[in-house]
Amino acid sequence: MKGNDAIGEGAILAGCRHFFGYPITPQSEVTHYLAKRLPEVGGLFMQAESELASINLVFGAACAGARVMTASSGPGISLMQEELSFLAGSELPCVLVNIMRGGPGLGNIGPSQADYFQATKGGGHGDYHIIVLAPNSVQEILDIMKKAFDLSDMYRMPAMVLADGIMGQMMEPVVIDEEKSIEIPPRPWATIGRDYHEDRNEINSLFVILEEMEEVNLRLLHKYEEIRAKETLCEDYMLDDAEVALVAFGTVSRICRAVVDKAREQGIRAGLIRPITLWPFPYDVISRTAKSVQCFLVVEMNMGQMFEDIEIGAKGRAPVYHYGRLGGMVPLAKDILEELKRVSERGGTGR
Amino acid sequence: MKGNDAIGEGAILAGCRHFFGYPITPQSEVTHYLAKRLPEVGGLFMQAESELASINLVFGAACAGARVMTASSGPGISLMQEELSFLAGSELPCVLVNIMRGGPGLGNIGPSQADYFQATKGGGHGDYHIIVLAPNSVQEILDIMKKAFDLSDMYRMPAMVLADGIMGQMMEPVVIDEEKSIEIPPRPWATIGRDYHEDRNEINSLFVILEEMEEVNLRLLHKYEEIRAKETLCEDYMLDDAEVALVAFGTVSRICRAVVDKAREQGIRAGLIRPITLWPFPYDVISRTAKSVQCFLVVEMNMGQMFEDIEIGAKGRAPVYHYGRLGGMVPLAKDILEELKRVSERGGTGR
Amino acid sequence: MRKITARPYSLRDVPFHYCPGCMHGIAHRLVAEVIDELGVSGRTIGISSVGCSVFAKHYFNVDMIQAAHGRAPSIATGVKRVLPDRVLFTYQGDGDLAAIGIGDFIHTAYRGEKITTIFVNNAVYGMTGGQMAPTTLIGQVTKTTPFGRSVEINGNPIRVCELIAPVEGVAYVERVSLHNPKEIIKAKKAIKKAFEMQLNGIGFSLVEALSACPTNLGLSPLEAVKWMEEKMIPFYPLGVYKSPAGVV
Amino acid sequence: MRKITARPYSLRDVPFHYCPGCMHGIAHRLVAEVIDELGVSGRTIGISSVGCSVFAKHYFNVDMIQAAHGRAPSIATGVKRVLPDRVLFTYQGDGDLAAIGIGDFIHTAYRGEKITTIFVNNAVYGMTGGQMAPTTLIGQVTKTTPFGRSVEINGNPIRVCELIAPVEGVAYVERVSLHNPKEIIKAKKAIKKAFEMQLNGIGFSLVEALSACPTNLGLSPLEAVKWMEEKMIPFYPLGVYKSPAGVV
Amino acid sequence: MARVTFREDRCKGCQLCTTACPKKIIFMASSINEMGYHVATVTEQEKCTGCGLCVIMCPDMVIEVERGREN
Amino acid sequence: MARVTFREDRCKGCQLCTTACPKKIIFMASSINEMGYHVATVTEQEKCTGCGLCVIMCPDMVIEVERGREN
Amino acid sequence: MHEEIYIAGIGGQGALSMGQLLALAATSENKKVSYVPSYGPEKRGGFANCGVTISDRTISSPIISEPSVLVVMNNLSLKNHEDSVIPGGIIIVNSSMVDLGVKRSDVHVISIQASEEAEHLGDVRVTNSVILGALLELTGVVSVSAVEKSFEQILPKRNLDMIPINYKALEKGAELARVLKKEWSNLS
Amino acid sequence: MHEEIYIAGIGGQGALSMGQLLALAATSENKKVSYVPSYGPEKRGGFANCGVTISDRTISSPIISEPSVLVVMNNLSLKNHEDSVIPGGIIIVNSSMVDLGVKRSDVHVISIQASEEAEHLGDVRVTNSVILGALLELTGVVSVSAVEKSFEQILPKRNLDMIPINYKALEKGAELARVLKKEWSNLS
Ligand SMILES: Cc1ncc(C[n+]2csc(CCOP(=O)(O)OP(=O)(O)O)c2C)c(N)n1
Ligand SMILES: Cc1ncc(C[n+]2csc(CCOP(=O)(O)OP(=O)(O)O)c2C)c(N)n1
Ligand code: SF4
Ligand code: SF4
Ligand code: SF4
Ligand code: SF4
Ligand code: SF4
Ligand code: SF4
Ligand SMILES: [Mg+2]
Ligand SMILES: [Mg+2]
Repeated sequence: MKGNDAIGEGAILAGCRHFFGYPITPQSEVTHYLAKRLPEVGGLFMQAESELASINLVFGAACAGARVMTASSGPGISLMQEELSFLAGSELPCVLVNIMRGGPGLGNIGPSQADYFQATKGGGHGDYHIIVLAPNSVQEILDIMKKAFDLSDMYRMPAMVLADGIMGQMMEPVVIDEEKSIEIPPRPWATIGRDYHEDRNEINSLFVILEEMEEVNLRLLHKYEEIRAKETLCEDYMLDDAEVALVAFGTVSRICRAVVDKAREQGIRAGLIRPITLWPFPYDVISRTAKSVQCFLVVEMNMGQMFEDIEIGAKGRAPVYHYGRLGGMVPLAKDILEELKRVSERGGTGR
Repeated sequence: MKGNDAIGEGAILAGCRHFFGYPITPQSEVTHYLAKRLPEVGGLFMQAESELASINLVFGAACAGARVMTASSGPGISLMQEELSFLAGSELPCVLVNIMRGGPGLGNIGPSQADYFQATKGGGHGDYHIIVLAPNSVQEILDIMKKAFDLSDMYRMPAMVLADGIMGQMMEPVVIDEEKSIEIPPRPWATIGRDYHEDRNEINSLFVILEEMEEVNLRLLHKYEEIRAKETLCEDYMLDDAEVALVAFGTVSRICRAVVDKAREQGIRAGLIRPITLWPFPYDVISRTAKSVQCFLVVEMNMGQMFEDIEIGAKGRAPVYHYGRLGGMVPLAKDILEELKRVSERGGTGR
Repeated sequence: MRKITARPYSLRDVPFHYCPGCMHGIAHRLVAEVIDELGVSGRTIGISSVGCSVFAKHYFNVDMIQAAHGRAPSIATGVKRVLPDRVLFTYQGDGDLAAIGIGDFIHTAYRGEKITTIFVNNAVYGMTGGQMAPTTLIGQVTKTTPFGRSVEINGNPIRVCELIAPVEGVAYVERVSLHNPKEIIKAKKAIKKAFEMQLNGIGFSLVEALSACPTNLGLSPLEAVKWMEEKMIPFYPLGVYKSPAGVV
Repeated sequence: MRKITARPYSLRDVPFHYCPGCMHGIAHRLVAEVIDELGVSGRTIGISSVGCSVFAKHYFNVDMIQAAHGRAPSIATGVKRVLPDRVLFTYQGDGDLAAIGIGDFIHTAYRGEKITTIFVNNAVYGMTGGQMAPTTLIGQVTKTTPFGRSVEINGNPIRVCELIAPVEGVAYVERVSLHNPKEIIKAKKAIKKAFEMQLNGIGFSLVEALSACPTNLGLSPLEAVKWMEEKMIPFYPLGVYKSPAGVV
Repeated sequence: MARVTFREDRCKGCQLCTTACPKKIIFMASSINEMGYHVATVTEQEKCTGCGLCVIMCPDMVIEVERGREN
Repeated sequence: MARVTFREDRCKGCQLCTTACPKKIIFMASSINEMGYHVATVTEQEKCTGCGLCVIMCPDMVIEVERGREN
Repeated sequence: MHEEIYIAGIGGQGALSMGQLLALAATSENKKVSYVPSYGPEKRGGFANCGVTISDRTISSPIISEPSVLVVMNNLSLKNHEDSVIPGGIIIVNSSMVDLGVKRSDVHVISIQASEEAEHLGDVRVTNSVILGALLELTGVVSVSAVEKSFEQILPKRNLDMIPINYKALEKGAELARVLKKEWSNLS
Repeated sequence: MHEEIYIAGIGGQGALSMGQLLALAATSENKKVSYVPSYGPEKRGGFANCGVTISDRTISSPIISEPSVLVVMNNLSLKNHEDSVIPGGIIIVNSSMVDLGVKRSDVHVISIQASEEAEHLGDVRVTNSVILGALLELTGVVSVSAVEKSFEQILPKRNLDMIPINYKALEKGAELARVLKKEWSNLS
């Protein structure tokens, strides 16, 4: 199955029956898949006039209690930032997919990981977070879509699946567990008409009284802390005795895994940390690892974004190096290996 | 003079003659001021139909070689994120003002610093930065507007002045140096018609060939590194012998300065670091200070955003604590002092 | 004695925060009365927009959603597409609908979305303190047109009914005014008609209600009424612009 | 022998990257010829939009700006307001102008901005590989309407000329087609007229050029022409929708 | 036979009712309510026809009208 | 007295010129150019009236027409 | 000299213009000054407060959380802000509007029936000037003449004829304050 | 077994469907497999490459930078990718389209006039199947029968009658490869 199709099929398996979106390369194939598939399962695929409209249609459908999603790429996701803040502030669940492409500006359609900051730090205004998941195989894409919907529902906040064109185009065999029944939690807060629930529901992110707004913010903060404590996901590979820890997510983590294999063949004790949730970020793993490795090498398709989170996690205990390719270029295993050798020689002598 | 008026007057003193914007509290007074003042100096004030249109009008005016600006607050700035990425990618100069308000969502109009991440990490897609300046007095607002235009021009990228409703409403006496002549650098790249310059100009952020795009990205990266090296601004107060370093920007830095005074009165060796440029961020000052203080206390009107940059700068050499008020609430000097006492007792015993 | 007036059930018994003489309160009441009369209170969902009527979410005794500025029609569509048997209305100001939200509005109309839009046109941005709206009249002084709105700089005011009536998918369009009891009675009929279009699945319906913002006009409520009669209504003619029989 | 044809000066001598039979190339040539004939090449600034014609920025031998998707009219306005004596045109596809960019477009028209918009309507999203556009015909199969566009789900196609012609501030609106030499000749006249409106400071001008995207229609160029004649033009009648004499 | 009553605490003194009343019997009282507004009132109750136009006009739902036999 | 020439390397073989020509003298050659397209061509040059309609139709500016006295 | 003055009332009472007058006067005397207003979210009838710091030295924080002088114009403001005043500070109460008593015993309290005094002077609108007069007398934070000059800047043209009566109100406030000051010194 | 196969050509030559056939066949044999296409930015005539990794063990990186097998369908692809092949690897060249020679001496090179062979078989469209047949013969990465089954999945309905000729093409490719393989063993 193709990654882009896995996004669509994963959503359907998760019980999502509503998609609102706008075409943009390299995400468009997700819309093509769902435009065909959703009607087959009694769902609705609707193309909006823009990403701004898409995310507001999603907002409405979420208010109505639906499992709903949209997908886009850089420029389109940027246009959704106001509403992401509104979704977070109104505590509405929904799932977004960002198939990242080269930027800034119109950029190009090459693979990229340069929307890491936007996704994890919050590109919209105000204090909020969204859950960010970064799969690295087609099977994981399929499974993570359900995870995204579940987390989004449980915590009443948007969740984003972050991938790139390579993930989307990639074909790998998958196992579909049709058995798994979908349990969509009840939504007593949904605005589906007063007759259909107790009391009267209001979905809102305006709190004119400062003290009230602060309380809302604190409630969000506690929620975020709970998620940090419970939902952080991270995978490692050959880390136990590693002297150099590679850190990478998504597509690049696959390449880095191969680099670890090669490095080991050459007698270099390399390991890999792969954050699966980019928010919440697995700082703990980094901190723990910082005590045992000589240094970190963060490999990304950007100028150094997750890099900052590794610096935070490492707390100066081990130096953190960065290797990045930009503008749609993919780092090659052999180049990463070169860099790995270089930094493992410099080792603990600081950034 | 009022802070909001200082924004307008500062822009005019900097030679800005074009403003495009859309009303939003607490920024609207900037538009009121300029709606009156710009025509007086032969400039153009134009209200757009939205922030999306505003920033694109700014884009156009920047292409035409004008010193141009817009202003907004949280929700409006979020709507500009796509175009900020385009401005950065197209290397166009312009100035934005964000008078931050409580968020997320519609939030409220209370003062806030919760758009720090959006401003400094890049709320739009792709690898890019904008220059972010955070004044803390009316005089500084007036002066920093010129600085913003100058930096923006010099590096051909957007610059943002980040403030809040308190800064905007605050009145303080100012000195206006009318003498200073304005030197607006030439813009050979501007699209003003082929007859008016050599060759033919194209303003563009699309690079379909991956290698070309990577080159553009590298050029941007080098520019960003140059700015980091040359343009970082930071102020400190009583830092030399400080045991606890408060870190704060904008409005809060003023309160913290008073806290330092009070703490000193009570025999606590407190000091203050005030980043003036939030991007580029003065990591060096933090790193240096981390060697001499027992701990940092970051005070912000948010959940802990600049906090992460202090963690990066501190490199684990000194623990970093956070004190924040949310949702439009302002931290009180006495509460900060309390917190300061608490953390100075805990001192170096970790986060 | 028989009470001939009663607070509609679909309006909560809390005081409005609107300024003295602000006609948002009248529009609220009319919408609530219509919802009551049609007996759809329990399955109605309202979308309040950003503007002074942001607080509508608080006043209507139906499920309510607070939209971002200009996005109410898209949000209403999102709900309706999930729950087609519900009754959806958006309540929007002129800034919200005709400035930042014109794209959402026009596309919703073209899609013939079965929702009802109550559009309160007061020719100014009330909530933010009196800036120019797309419907501000030529020459009108506002905070952002201190020398009066000029065609040169700001262009012509948008006449929303005229723009949208010809669009296929649009079932009903009427412009009413809230400045005197006679017109208010007509306004209510229009609103009822608009909701009926939705209930009958005919298409998108719009009622534009002319209204005054005395606060930002700098006039007393009675002066504001006069201003409406003399300035506003001549530019924004009242009447039915579209009904299923065809464009009127 | 005398050459009776020549590449216009305002078009750079580089091959178009468009697909075989794509009419963007024709539209480019006509615009360039008009710019030449009016002698304004040196003071013209073009805005290319996001769509297949994104590469227009590369082809026109005038200063060019690459806009974000849908924003060309606002960017053109930004330039024009700084440099009122320059000649500005936007070159936009149907997705760009009528979907994501409808807000910018309508407000620019209402302001009567003195710019010229060349609107190439091919009833589909070309660049992204054939999704539904706002102008896609009912029943037309695209990647996002695999069962054909339905009024129910997607609403009615937007007829841009009809929508915008009545707007004050709009000086000239004409719909032309690029499917045969006769219509192309008319198209050029329309484009010239539109630029003249700008030069004479009369207001906003729009030429909608019907065009084919054989690639995404899944037809040969000649079949695509037939499709235009049989399907597209009947729904999008050609002609002048507005000229200074009044709405036609 | 009609009675018009005013929920004074809600009145904002806008005077719109005064012009709406065909009998011109509504006036602004000199007293002010908690919000600081002069409130609308009727003194010549008996002239009231119970037409309800004041109710229709009042933006703040201050006014109630009763009609019919006293019971 | 007219001559029509084709800039073959630019031709994309779309055939639009073939129907544009009132004389129906334009045909697609069997040879293909660098881009892999069959190119348009004219064999009965003498029938060409120099009307230029093919030029007007061609999206890729492949065609040139000359007219008048041979000099 | 360093004074942190907090003026608290509800919209329409003129707390903000009182603060602006002080700030303008201080500016004209080349003092350091900052003025920060803050409003409640309500359109009308919400709180409208401001803080004015006037000092010889650079002002650290313009945000006043522990004023040396508090002016209150309604009950709620007194309740909310009474505790914030520094020990030894001054609370000025417009007792025409405030019927609650001040509970603190470690501050100086000045109660003036300012509205009545203003009405006696002929215009209730000069209430604030009465209070201001008292404030100036008690703190000397700026000179009376500087405030007088500021009136010209702040009053709308059509109200320039209000200047003389405002001067009188300042005078009146000062007079009342002098009496009370004497009482304090008698007490202490 | 672990094979990293990189197929490089220009749009329209069928490099991508060749890769998909391989991936499908491997899936049906329960092997681990990944397939990653990549295209140039040009609408038409740009490069269209894909990498297929087929393995017994979990595939680390689906991105192939050092293939064990390279298939090239035009000159530029050979130029660009020749150096990336691992020593001892295989380069399969459709010499009907490629006139450049392979410079590497540490790899096995198979040159097949695949287009001509396909035309002999009766349809130039089966060119890729000739190449694929050779590839299968040389690597044994999946069974011929698995590929044959995959044709049914990948061919559009209207082209199902093309299946027999494709089978023949596979056969032909295998045959050619066998000959060349023998030559190699003779050489080494
Ligand atoms: C994205 C965004 N931009 C701007 C604002 C500020 N804003 C709030 S209300 C409003 C205008 C409201 O005017 P209108 O829709 O006419 O409603 P009225 O208050 O007049 O009833 C604006 C611009 C906002 N909240 N969000
Ligand atoms: C914000 C944003 N959303 C989506 C896209 C993707 N996109 C590029 S072109 C296009 C549609 C173009 O269609 P049209 O305007 O009709 O032009 P055509 O290609 O048909 O000439 C889209 C949706 C984008 N670049 N930016
Ligand atoms: S500001 Fe205007 S629109 Fe808003 S409540 Fe007051 S009168 Fe009504
Ligand atoms: S995809 Fe369509 S619009 Fe784009 S170049 Fe090809 S034919 Fe033209
Ligand atoms: S009910 Fe009629 S007559 Fe009676 S007070 Fe009201 S408007 Fe006047
Ligand atoms: S209309 Fe209502 S609010 Fe206004 S004065 Fe009359 S009773 Fe009071
Ligand atoms: S110039 Fe006229 S006659 Fe000659 S080839 Fe072209 S279309 Fe035919
Ligand atoms: S129209 Fe032009 S591109 Fe098309 S076949 Fe004729 S010459 Fe070639
Ligand atoms: Mg309004
Ligand atoms: Mg199109």
